[in-house]
Amino acid sequence: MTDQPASTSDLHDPTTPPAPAKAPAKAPATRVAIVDDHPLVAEGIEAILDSFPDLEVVGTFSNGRAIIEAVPTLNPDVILLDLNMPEMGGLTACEILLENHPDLRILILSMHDSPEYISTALDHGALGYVLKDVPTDEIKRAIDAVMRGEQYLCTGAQGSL
Amino acid sequence: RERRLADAKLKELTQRVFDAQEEERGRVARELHDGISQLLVGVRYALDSARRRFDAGDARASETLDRGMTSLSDAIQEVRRISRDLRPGVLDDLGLGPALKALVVDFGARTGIETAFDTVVFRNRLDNDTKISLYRIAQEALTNVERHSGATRLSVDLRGHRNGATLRISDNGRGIAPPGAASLGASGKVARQGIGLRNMQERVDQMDGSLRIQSTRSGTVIEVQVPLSHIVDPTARTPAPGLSGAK
Amino acid sequence: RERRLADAKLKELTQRVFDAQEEERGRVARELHDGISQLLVGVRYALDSARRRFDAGDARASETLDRGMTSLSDAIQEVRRISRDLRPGVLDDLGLGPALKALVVDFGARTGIETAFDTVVFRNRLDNDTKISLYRIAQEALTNVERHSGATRLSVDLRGHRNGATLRISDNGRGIAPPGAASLGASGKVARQGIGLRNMQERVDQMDGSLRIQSTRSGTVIEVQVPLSHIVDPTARTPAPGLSGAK
Ligand SMILES: Nc1ncnc2c1ncn2[C@@H]1O[C@H](COP(=O)(O)OP(=O)(O)OP(=O)(O)O)[C@@H](O)[C@H]1O
Ligand SMILES: Nc1ncnc2c1ncn2[C@@H]1O[C@H](COP(=O)(O)OP(=O)(O)OP(=O)(O)O)[C@@H](O)[C@H]1O
Ligand SMILES: [K+]
Ligand SMILES: [Mg+2]
Ligand SMILES: [Mg+2]
Ligand SMILES: [Mg+2]
Repeated sequence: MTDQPASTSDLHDPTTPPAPAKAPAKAPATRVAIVDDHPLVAEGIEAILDSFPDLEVVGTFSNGRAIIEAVPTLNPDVILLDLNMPEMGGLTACEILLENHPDLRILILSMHDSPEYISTALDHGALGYVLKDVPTDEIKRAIDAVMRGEQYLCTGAQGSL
Repeated sequence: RERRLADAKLKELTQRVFDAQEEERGRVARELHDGISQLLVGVRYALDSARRRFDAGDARASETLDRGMTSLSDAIQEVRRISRDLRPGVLDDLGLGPALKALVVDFGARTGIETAFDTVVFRNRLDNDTKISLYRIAQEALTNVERHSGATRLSVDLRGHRNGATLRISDNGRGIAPPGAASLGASGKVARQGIGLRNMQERVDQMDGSLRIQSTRSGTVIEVQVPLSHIVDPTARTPAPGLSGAK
Repeated sequence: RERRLADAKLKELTQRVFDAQEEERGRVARELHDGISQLLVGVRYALDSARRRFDAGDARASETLDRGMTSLSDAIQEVRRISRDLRPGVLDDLGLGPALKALVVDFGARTGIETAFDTVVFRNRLDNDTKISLYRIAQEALTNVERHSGATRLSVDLRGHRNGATLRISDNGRGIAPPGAASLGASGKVARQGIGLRNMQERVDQMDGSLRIQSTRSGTVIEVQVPLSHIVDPTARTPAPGLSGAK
């Protein structure tokens, strides 16, 4: 399940005849990478996100170093990034990723609900922050928001900043 | 006789430290056992029943499942609170400044006392034991402000400087009453006093720091100085393992 | 000078207790945050998936639900373990005998060391602090047996008698090495030693009891005597809430 380059089968083949006017051309799915050191969390979130037709989970990784290595070949649109991880944590990874790929949208997915974490994550360039234990619909909303280029802070966090 | 007195004092203090530790252990153990475990067992019942309804094609299965998920969220919140009360992750991950800030903000929200927090960011870092000691001192000071001061304003200030670091906690309350009858009783039995200021002094001594308590009828200021020896060069130190890059 | 020594002793002991307490707090906080919380979030995600699949008429829903339930059971086990390590409910609810028995049985299962537990049931009860102290002493002794003794047999014996109560822990290991250089250094600074036997002694002193450690190359016996003053008449005492009738 991990570190696998995604197939390109979902992307439009230029030789395919254009879709009928009634059904608008399907936008390519948002490519999401998941980074979390807890297999249960990573797999769980993958299963949920996979159930949305407009999302494609392109890989799961267990630390910052692994995702940094994988980004060039995987080309994700959004990275769901945990904070506490062995090897390299989320904050360092966030900085390095954005240095090399300024267009990446990084959404922190963490257990920590203190506002200090949220402001620190934003300082490191994250575009959004969601708690792991919010209803999963909200995680989807957060992904959609950062895909539109908007900042997204989880409901618990907005008031406290 | 002096030695007896010192021995009694020693014994009393030791007892208090053990008592406090056992009290905390007992409390956390109960919170986990009676609180979290029970909640989770409840979730398991809900899931069991969801599973059965599901197999029977009963549409109420998803309702039951939802109920289980709600309780599960409550349990997660509770675990988070218990863990933070023991040792806030902010302290380990982001450092003393952010941890004190969170402490002060929570304190204000809980007590309704007006609070201020100010810090001069350190270029260098405090070593880990010192971070924890200063945090515990601030916790104790805040507990005292809440329980004894009658203050309407609290301010906490942390700054690094040429000689080390200074933590200062001030309130505008009634001040610490001068030590009265509370001391050695006639029987040689030590009267029950607080352990908070004692522990503070112990922690400060441990750091080779200094503690100054200024108290008048219009308020109390607790000031802790930590010598330079507890400040480590950030380049000489490996940052927090999981979150490196944080201050 | 003697007083200085007492002060140094006090400072050292306090430092150790604080250190041990902070270490424990940090460890439990992390176990909860990194272990339990993440496990529970994983369960939530599984339930969420099950819910979605269920709504979509996907037959894999029940499989996902089952996986969630398995992880939930793991989490419950873990929470219970953490709670029990902090303070076993058996101790409060059923008393020292059953708590020691459980401790010894667990120890045997974990280490593979052959164990025996023997008790002469008390007609009377130990007061609460004494129960906890004796339990902690046994815990420390068992940890030492596991870590240092190389023993293949351990036996724990608890009995009440006319003069009070006696707890005895014996192993057939290599014995405690005689104290070497580790003691007061030239600077008056106390060299870093284990805290286990020290704490044991402190706890025994606290109870006005006596501690005897007999150690040869073929084993170690730790014997704690508690005076009668710590034994309370059951009729004079309110039973444990919710569990009356238990010893
Ligand atoms: N900020 C304060 N304002 C007013 N009085 C204070 C303040 N801090 C401490 N005191 C007084 O000093 C006493 C000693 O404080 P200390 O923290 O040592 O013990 P305690 O708070 O009474 O008990 P414990 O801390 O052991 O739970 C308090 O009982 C209180 O009377
Ligand atoms: N049952 C035993 N068999 C053999 N040696 C022992 C036994 N109990 C203690 N010792 C020896 O005595 C020393 C002191 O024990 P103590 O419990 O005070 O410290 P520790 O176990 O080394 O460290 P700590 O308990 O602080 O984690 C041990 O290091 C060990 O060498
Ligand atoms: K999908
Ligand atoms: Mg993690
Ligand atoms: Mg106090
Ligand atoms: Mg030991």
